Amino acid sequence: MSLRTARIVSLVVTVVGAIVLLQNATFSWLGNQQGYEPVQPIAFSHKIHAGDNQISCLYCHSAAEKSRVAGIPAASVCMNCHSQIRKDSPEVQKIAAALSDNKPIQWVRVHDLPDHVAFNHSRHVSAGIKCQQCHGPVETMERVAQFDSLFMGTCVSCHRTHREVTLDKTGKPVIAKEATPKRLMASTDCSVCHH
Amino acid sequence: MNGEKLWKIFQQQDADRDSVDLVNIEPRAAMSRRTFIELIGFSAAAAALAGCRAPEQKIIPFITQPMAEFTPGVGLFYASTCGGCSASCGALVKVRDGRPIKLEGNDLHPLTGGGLCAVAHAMVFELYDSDRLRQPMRGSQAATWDEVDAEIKKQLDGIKQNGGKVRVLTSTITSPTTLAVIEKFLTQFTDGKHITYDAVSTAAIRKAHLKTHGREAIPSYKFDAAKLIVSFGADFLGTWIAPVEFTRGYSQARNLRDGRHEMSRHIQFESRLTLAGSNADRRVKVSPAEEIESLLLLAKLVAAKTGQQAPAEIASFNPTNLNPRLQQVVEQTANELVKLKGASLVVSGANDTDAQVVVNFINNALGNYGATVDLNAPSAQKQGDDEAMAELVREMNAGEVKALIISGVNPAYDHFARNEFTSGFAKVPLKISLNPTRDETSANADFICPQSHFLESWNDAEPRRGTFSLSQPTIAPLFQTRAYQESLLRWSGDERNFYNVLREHWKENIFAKDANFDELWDKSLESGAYTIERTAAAQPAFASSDVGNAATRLKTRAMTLAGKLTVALYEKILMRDGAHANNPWLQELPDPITKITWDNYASVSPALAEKLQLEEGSVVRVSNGATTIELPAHIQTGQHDDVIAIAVGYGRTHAGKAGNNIGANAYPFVSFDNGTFQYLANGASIEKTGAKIEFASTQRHHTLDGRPIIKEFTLAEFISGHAGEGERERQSQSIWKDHAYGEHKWGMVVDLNACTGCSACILSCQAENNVPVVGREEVRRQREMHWIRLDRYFEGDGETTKVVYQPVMCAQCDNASCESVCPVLATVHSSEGLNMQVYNRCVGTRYCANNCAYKVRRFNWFDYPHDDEIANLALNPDVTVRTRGVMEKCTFCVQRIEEKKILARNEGRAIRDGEIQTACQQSCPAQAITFGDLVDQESRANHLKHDERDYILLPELNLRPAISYLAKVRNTEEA
Amino acid sequence: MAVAVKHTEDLAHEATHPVVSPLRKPLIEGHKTYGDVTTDICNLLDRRAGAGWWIAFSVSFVLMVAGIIATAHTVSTGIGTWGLNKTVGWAFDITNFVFWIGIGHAGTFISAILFLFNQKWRTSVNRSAEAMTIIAVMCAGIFPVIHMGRPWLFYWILPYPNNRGSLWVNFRSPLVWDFFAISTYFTISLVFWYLGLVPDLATARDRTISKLRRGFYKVLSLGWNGSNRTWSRYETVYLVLAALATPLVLSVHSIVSFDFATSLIPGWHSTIFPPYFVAGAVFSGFAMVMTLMILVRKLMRLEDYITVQHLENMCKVTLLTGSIVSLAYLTEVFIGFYSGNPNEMFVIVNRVLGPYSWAYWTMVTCNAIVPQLFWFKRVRTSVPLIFVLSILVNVGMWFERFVIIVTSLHRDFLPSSWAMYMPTITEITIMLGSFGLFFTLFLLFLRIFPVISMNEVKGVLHYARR
Amino acid sequence: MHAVRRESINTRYTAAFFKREEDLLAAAVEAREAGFEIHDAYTPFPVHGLDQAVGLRRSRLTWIAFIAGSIGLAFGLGLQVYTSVYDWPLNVGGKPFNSFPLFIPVTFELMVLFSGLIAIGVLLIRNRLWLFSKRLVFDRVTDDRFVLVLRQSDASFDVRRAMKLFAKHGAIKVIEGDEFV
Repeated sequence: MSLRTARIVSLVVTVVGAIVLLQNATFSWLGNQQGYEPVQPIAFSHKIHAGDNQISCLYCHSAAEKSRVAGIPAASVCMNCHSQIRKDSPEVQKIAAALSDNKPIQWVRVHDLPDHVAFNHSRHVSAGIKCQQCHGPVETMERVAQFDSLFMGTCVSCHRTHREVTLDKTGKPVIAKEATPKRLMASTDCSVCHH
Repeated sequence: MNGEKLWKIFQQQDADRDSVDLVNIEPRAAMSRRTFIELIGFSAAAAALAGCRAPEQKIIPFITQPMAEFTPGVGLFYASTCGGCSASCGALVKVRDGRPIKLEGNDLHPLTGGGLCAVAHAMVFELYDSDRLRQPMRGSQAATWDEVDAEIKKQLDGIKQNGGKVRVLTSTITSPTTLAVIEKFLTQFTDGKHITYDAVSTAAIRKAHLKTHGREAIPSYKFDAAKLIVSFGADFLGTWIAPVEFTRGYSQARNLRDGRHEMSRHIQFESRLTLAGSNADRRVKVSPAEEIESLLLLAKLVAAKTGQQAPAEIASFNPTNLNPRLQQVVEQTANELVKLKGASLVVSGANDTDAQVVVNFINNALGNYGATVDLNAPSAQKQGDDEAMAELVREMNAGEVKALIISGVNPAYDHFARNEFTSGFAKVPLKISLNPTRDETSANADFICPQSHFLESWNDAEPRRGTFSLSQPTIAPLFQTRAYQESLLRWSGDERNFYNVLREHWKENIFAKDANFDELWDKSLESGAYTIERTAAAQPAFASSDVGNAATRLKTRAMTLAGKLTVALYEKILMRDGAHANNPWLQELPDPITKITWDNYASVSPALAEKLQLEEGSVVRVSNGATTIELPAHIQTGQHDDVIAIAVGYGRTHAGKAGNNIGANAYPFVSFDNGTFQYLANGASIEKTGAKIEFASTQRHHTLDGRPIIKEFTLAEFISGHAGEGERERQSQSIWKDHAYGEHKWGMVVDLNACTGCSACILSCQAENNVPVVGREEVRRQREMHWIRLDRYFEGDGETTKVVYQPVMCAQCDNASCESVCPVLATVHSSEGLNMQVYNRCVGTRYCANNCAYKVRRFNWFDYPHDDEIANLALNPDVTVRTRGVMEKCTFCVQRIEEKKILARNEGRAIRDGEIQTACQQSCPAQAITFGDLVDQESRANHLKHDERDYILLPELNLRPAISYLAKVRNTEEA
Repeated sequence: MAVAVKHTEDLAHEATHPVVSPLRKPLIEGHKTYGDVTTDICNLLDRRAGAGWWIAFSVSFVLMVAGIIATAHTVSTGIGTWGLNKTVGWAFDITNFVFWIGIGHAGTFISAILFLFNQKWRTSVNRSAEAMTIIAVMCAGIFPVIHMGRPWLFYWILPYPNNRGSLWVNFRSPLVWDFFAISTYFTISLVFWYLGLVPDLATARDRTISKLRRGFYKVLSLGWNGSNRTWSRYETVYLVLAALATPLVLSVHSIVSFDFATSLIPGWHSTIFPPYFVAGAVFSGFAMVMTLMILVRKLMRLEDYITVQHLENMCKVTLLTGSIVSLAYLTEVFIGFYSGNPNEMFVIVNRVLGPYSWAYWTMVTCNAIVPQLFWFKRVRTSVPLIFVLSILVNVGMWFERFVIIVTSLHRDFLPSSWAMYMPTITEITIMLGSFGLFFTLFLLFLRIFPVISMNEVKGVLHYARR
Repeated sequence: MHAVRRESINTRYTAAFFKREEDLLAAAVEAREAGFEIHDAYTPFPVHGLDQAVGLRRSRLTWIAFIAGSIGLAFGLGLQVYTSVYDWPLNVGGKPFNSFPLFIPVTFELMVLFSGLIAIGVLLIRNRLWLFSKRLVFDRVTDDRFVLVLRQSDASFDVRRAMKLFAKHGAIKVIEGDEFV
């Protein structure tokens, strides 16, 4: 075939390919906060707490079991340990200060779903979904960054597969081969999240 | 947002360029795979976008973890008492993240059960009313509590030394502790007196019982025990004394669900169409004069038929204004009453001692005392003493009153002689207002010590003797306000806070001495109520001495009224006495009878309108010589030609931004006569001004035009099983296989026989679902947003107007016509039979609304204001606030469904029947609404779906709605 | 025969083409030669616009701008700026939409259907009729977008892969059908029109004196050189397109009618809508073509090309379609009662006697009674009369859509939610604006493109002459 | 013009101008009978019978349009069934996931769209019609002249015979040249 035809064909292939490959990118870049990693008022390291010291997520984010929100621990909760441990660390000092002069710590929100999305932590936690599936390997993060795009597609794909979700050693979610018992069946009704 | 720290890393790499931001807007994953095509494609747009990235959000946790039961994001319910009016109904306050967002009925409350009225639901909005005073005021200057306390104490001490009258003027107070506090406060002074003033008073009942039974009290009326109710213009379902309590009893006695085949009978003699009258089995349209004469005639006949000896004035009474038909009606009524001796109830709405005396006579003759009328458990819900008020005004004008403290009253607006009051008020050297806002009266006070909202403060109530309820603060005061009891305590030199006073009072006076206080206290707090079991006592003896004179006076009164135009003043179900005029939820709630919002009006009968060539909305000048006001006319079928009905509670000037200058103030028509306020102004004249306005009404067509929308039977037909006849089209044919429903299939049944049209459901829904208020202009354009519509249809001619109510909300049709036309799948069906509306997907073609047979969909024509930061605190965080251009509608309170589903799943159990209650169902005083799971064969809803009265709206369309109705039954034949 | 001849070398030509047909009159008057046709049409492009054109243009332009402002107001403030309410969710917006779509149909009818039926007279009018179609569809297309509550999200009715997992569109919704139907209709009409234009653009290219125009036509004429190979493929494709456009034009208005027919609203839910709407569309379309053609032949002095005979033919079509529409009205009323369905009956009564009866009777007068005048040849051949009547017909057809939409919606099943609708200034301005847009674009077309399909006219120049 | 490009440079063409389509037709017919190789004819409008006269095969574009239409049909139906039955089935108004009758309109429209656009696309490509094409156009051939072009295929081409033939049919002008570019 002539050079011109070749050019046409190749161009078509490239464009179509690009659209298919980058589908997500093509239609999703607006307002995507994936990778958002704001500097926090206190250099709190999840790596040290959840990673090295193996503190359970739910110790601080205790509401996650009972409520739609996971909750940010009150300064007093931090002091449960830090009244003994590393009292002198400047970062811990900040907390102590906050407690003493009764000024709440203003954390910068990392994971922020739109107001028209009602995500319920308690349901997912008690269904056995690992925090890491959406939040990523937080226990390895010095400063928390948004791991997933948290687009509707993410939720839906998981709700569709109705499967037990486990994490491999790198913290990547793995969807089990066989379907799990009913208690883990998830609904894809719009009203489950949008009301 | 300030990008500095956020994008630091990249700024180090290269100085400027929007592409820097682009890198971060792009998903990580995509970046690696980005090709050059994509880059050129997006960098331009990204440049534009750099500006509109999601703004930085802060999370502010608690300093110290609050009490154990608190979890962010989880709603908690606290038992409390509604402070909306003096009825003091039991309520549950839903608190979310530390702020009360909704009032619900407290089903543990002995009087009101789970019921609440419309006003109660609007109270949450009042808590967040930004027109409330934010701190105490000295005149019009802001002050601190210490300052005002100091000055007030100083002046009071002065009065203590020099003596002089100190008056505390309050609305009805049902709180025993508060009364004690006021008592304590007044004992400091040589001449201290507490005066209770109700703008809309029922003092006559108390005075009448003082005359006939020697007890100045309002008895408790047992509408649930009465088999036959005869009411002379008493709107006991709408506004009279304790509507919620009465509605509950009324509907219990008329409940035909679950195989019951008997219901009480209700006969109403009235001149204007009241809510109670609209529900009557037999409604007799009478003029005020005829009303009085029918009452007298009834007394005569009842006495005769019961052999009760009656004073000559009654025994010899011959009606002069009653036409034969009416006489016959009264005769029949008398027969029915006598047949049901001891199980009947006669009430009158007139605030006229004589009328009430005669009513007592009849009830006594019928032996209803002890059965349906109980003086041993009197109601404390209306304590207004009209004479005392009149005396106070006199004292003030005479300059005798040294100090006046007002709380919860606004006489400068709602006293019939407000000029007299204000002139006297001006003469009082120390004027203290404890009202929450700078209203008409407070505006002229020396000090305003704003009281906290009842949701911010401790209190108790004893609406009926022996029945106590507590109310507890559900949020710390938003502003620098203080419970008015505390103010009084301070000024009595008592530094305790009211909470302790309350506990001590209960310890001393209410709980049994030997009881374990804390245990009882906690139990009462939890349930919200505490009752003292009374040993049955005999009713006080009846003394007929005054009946004769009463009858004579009534006759002459009837004469004066006869054939003349009379202005009949009344309270609207929503606006009541006008205290809550600044509440837009109430202003926009359509009146159940007229369906008009944001206005009061002069209701005239069609005949009168024709005579004066009035059209709906043409402005008229109503006058009785002394008073003249201009109002638009509303043509009301079922109203007597001699009557012009005008609602009080409008024409406020100092209510606030929502309530000012809406309608006209009708209180000046009130008169003080024979020891009570009279709400009938006779010798009225009415003339057309030529002007004309358009009402903001939500229903413009008032008849059924023979359409089979409402099914209605007589009790006889129902008993003989006619209700079951006719269609069962819901099992109609389908050309394709229906979708199977899984775990649940939500459905609802509305009992039209129970629904009284009180409209509480509309506001409950509004509060629960963040339904916006759109304002008078938009309602005029027929754009109100309420998710529940209370359709009201008139049947029959003007003589025997019958009224039916039908709550219509989204029916969640299985074959929803709205779904198939939505281009973007913004409304589709859930696996649980819900018709889901996804606001964030909606593009607003309005096709669904056009294609909805029930017209229950509502469109956001504009961005409705949410700029009042304080008012926004009333929003329910579980429900999306809809933006401009999207469709919305009833969701069966899907947020509640999801909440309970999640709860049940987390607890690894099935959802219990009745566990999920929709907002409208929860607080329906008549329990007309039942919601449940139709998959569950045992569920109550399923059970009712098989009731013989069950029918669906527009079955011919095969929409398969999940809502069905239970036909209305009228107990027409004489018992 | 002795005729005034322009080129001497054409003498012989004339001589060999005497008028021989005793029955048929020539389609083109004035004994034109090929050269004359070229000259007449191409000179129109180079000549400066006359006063008439400028007046017409400025009026329509002002209207258009007003419409744009009103639209901006709507989009920025909300649909609340219109007179709609909880019961009447559509009114002027969809009325205008259906009206303009309807207008468009005449163009396709003339260019495609008459082509298939080998109606030679179409050649003088099809070019501008097709242009009208395209412009009308543009006007129509605006309304479904701006009537949305959130028009900036209109692209959500496109099925494209997205990150909502992918959430597609509801192919059961007539609005989605509309989108596909109208975009297809627009595309096909456009290419059809353009294809017909190419040879004439080539002619213009070779004739025009202005450099700018030559460059413009050179690009658009795609290097057309009249080669016979091209011609033969060209004609094949032209035929194919005509064959496609014919069912297309029928489908488009049928689908538009589905917006109503597939719903359950009494007065909408009706099976006669598709043919009823198509007939109505052609009816209004031809009326509009006549209005325009009368203007064009005056403005552009094309009496020789667009003859009274053309107008008369169109009058006949109008008469036919008008009668079909009237039949539809009768059927509607009949079925309303024959159905025995109380709601249907009520809608009919409410239309005829209800609060909007004035609209109904305007419609009946203009659509059922007025066109009957075309039975008389005197009317059919009097240009001023045709002009007035054709405008009346369009007024009527606009009201037809208004009646169907509003009178059905404002009183449906439950009397409690019955309501009245009255348009706001904003809505009226937007409607006038759409007319402004229509005429602005059409007038521009007259100045930029050969108004008459020269190559086709040349093809039929000797009709009834040989 | 690709015909030209494919020929060796020294191929020459003879173009005769006529005033009337009948003359062109007659000339073309006779030229073919006389064994001349007709390169192409150029006319201001499609002249009926010219295809046969110059011996042109019937165009296959109708078939292309048909195939394109079928593709459109398949695509339309496929898209709708895939999205509403397989990818994300949703209960819309109680209708079955595969609401085939409701898929017909879109299917039809896509069929027409594909058919039409592809047919035109092919036409433009086959005829090398594109925006910036620079091709010779005979004088007045888009106006009122009809041109017949013969290819001087080999040395045996007799110019004198051709001229005579043209003259006989009233040609008003004859030009000759190599690839006329």
